[in-house]
Amino acid sequence: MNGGLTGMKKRKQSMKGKFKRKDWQFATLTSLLIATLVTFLCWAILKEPPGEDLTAEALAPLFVQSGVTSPVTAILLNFRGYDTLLEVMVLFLAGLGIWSQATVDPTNPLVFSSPATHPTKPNFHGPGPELILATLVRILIPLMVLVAGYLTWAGGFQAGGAFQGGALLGGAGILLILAEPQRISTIPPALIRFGIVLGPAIFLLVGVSCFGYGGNFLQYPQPGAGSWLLLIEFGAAISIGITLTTLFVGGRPDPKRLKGTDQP
Amino acid sequence: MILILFDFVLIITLPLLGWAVLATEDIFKAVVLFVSFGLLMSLAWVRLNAPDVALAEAAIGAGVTGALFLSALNKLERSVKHERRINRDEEKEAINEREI
Amino acid sequence: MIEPASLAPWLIIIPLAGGLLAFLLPSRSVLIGLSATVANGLLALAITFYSINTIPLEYALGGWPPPAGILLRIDGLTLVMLTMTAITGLAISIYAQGYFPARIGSGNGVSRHGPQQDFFWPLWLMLLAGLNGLFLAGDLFNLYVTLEVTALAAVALTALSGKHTSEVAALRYLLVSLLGSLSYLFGTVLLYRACHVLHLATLGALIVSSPVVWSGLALITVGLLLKTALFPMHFWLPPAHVNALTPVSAILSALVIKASFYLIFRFWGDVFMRILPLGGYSLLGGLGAAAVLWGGIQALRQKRLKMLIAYSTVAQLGYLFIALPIIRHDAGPSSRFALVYLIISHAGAKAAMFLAAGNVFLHFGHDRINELAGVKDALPMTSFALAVAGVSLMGLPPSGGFIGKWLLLTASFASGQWWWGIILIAGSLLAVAYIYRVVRHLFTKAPGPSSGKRQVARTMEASSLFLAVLSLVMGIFAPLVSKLIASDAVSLASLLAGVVP
Amino acid sequence: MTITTGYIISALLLFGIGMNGLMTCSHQLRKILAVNLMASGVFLILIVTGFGTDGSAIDHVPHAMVLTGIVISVSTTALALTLACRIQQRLNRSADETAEGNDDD
Repeated sequence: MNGGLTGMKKRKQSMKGKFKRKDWQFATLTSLLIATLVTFLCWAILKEPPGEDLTAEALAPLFVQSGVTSPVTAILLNFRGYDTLLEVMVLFLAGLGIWSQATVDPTNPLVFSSPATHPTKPNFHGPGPELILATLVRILIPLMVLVAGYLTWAGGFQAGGAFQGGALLGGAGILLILAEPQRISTIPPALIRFGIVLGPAIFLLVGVSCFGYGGNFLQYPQPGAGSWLLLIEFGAAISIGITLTTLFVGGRPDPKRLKGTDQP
Repeated sequence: MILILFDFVLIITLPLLGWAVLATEDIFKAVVLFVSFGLLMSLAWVRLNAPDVALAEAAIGAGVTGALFLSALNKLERSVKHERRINRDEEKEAINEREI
Repeated sequence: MIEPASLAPWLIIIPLAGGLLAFLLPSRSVLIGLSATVANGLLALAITFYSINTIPLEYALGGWPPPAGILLRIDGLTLVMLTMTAITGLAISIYAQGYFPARIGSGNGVSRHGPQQDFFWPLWLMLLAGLNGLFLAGDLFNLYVTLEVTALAAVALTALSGKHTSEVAALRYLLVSLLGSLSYLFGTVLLYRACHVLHLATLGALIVSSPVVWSGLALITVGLLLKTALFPMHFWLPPAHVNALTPVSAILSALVIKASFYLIFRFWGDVFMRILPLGGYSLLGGLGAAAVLWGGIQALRQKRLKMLIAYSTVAQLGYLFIALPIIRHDAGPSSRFALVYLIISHAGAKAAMFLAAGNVFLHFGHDRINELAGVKDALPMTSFALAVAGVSLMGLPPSGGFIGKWLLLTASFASGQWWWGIILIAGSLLAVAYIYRVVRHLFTKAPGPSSGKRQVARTMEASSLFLAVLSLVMGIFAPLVSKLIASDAVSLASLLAGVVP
Repeated sequence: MTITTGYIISALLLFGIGMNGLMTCSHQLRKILAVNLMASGVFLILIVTGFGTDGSAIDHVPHAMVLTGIVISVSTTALALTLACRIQQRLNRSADETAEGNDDD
């Protein structure tokens, strides 16, 4: 008890005089410094033309072997697939981090669950907007899911891919929650966990199964790399959609208010 | 010619909007401005021959990020019992831990 | 015979898979977490053992050689960092395995400890994956991604204790970290603009001085300095490290900080050494010297044990930066060897100190230095661990800290930079003073009967003692480490000569 | 050429505005907005780098890098927002109930 308080005091002491907000002198100084930095960078960048592009030339003949015709998808999922694997993990990590920080009331997921001293009202109250939203959602969501599927599939040969499709799925999920916030309480948390893990797990498993074909990690077997990529993309899109929705909700369902919990 | 004019408008508007996001008093307005900034940004990506990025920016950068901010704003408002004051920088006593 | 390079990706696969599984199955998270860290430890040792004669090694992910693909690169420094992370991480994991049940068992009606345990393991495994990935990365942009994995996991772990102070500290940590990583990314963009290459070794060979390259390197360095908490950018470190849960404090101080320093060392002591200006090295050394003095004085003034340890981290980081100008002027590998020794012995000693302080806190419910009397009787192993780790931090023989400081001191005088030597000595004296403050109270008799409220598990005491003793007897690994670092010097020489690998 | 220059200046301004906001704004949400602006500035320079001046040779690596960057940026934003909300909620609650069980470290 005392420890925490002393620590807080100490920290305030050590911060004193360094970052006081109302201090306009500090603000002016910062702005001036940043202006100088920007001007210098501007001069430095514009002074010389960009260097010779060796990478693009070296990459050009490799696209045929990548299994997809869209160059961005080829780089994203094949050449630099490892970056993308880690990026999917970053998104997973964000979901994980948020679940570890906060709990939300599953019957009203748009607020943090707090000690039930003052019960919170439902979010979008009033019959008017709710009805409109519900109708809109009924038409829009199937359409969005369809387009998300198309975008994910189309990533192989044109603009699009797992991230764009997944983001659209996430948008659909967010709309669903806005329209019917209570709906989330019917989804068991274990299922949400599974949905979040699915995409990263598929990506990792595909990467590992490449060892079975005698390749390196993430070295998709040569004829048919495209289908492996498609598998990864669909898994990733589903998980990205679910994770983005979870990020929007902003916390794990509070087990105290959840009937039939499977988790502490 | 029209396209170059379009580029020109984008080049001017992007930093101005960015500045407005940080200078607007009302945080709700700032978030709305940020979403429109994201949409303009995705136009810039289209102009710079990056359709993939444009799609991602429109969906993630403007759409989902905007939704995240609005949801956070909703929670902040709620946590001060439906008072909207928190949106303004002046009432910064509410958020007192504000050193970077 | 196993191809040693083919083991490298498993260092990333295992913790990632463990993290996913531990999240999926919260009820099994402890088991999954422990097995993954044990497997990671064995793997790191196996790679070191198999590849010691064949480094540097490269592994093309996806089978694509650069510039298309991404390489994992293993050299002596990588091996040392990987092994250090694996062993320290394993000891901290064993500690955590006892720590969370002790808190849950203490049961004062607070229900948050259960979820804390369930989320600690996946977050820690993801952090481990990020760290391993960062040490192995041979690609400028891949480094950015691993930096973000590390930062996000570290921030979430910092906030895990659920206290207001730790949440505030975590948010500040996140914002500082974002400023750092965006600065790093901007620098990467500028370097890519100049050379159109992301592969580090190629970049190091191709790069020529120009304003863009200079700005890029400066942005990268400043970003990493922010993340490493070099004085005067250390302001976020003490609150974040102190308010976190004990295993998390140990992880942050011993490992996470080292990751961004490793990158600075990689860039300033290796990849870009050819074109970086001498003045830059002196500047970094000067900031390091300021950190040593400032951190030491602040540590002297603290009333709480954890605060003292956190400021000691600020000071000890200073030594690492002082080593950079000495390395720049030193022809032989001995000063590099000294720096690596300082890194690993600090990791062991600092983790041991945080774990021991956590034991004290758990048992007595406070960590006020003036009231530490009687700890010796209640927690003999813990107080011994504190004392032993203190010896290593002070730099007394035969500790790892002594070897590092001694070699650095000799190198600084040999290369005519005696002033760094003076700072080293001054810093050590400060360390003696602040460690003595703790030890003096530690070994006095308790005035009354013991006021301890909770039992501390034997494994928790043992793991802190293990790390402390490890940092003390680190001298026995000297031949191994020196062999690893010496083989780096060979590849460095060819890089400095400007040979494209 | 001129258009590229324009976009570069625009990107640098965005980076500077964002950094300035991060340093000087007091509201946590605005700081997070500022980080997003900074990121947009960096992405813009990166894309311009891959944009061939003559429009012929387009390097797609920056596109992939920016896509990665956007996803990372939304992840960090989400975590930061949750932390900011938690902090605010705690402050309000502690105004009601003065002390909450600060049981140990």
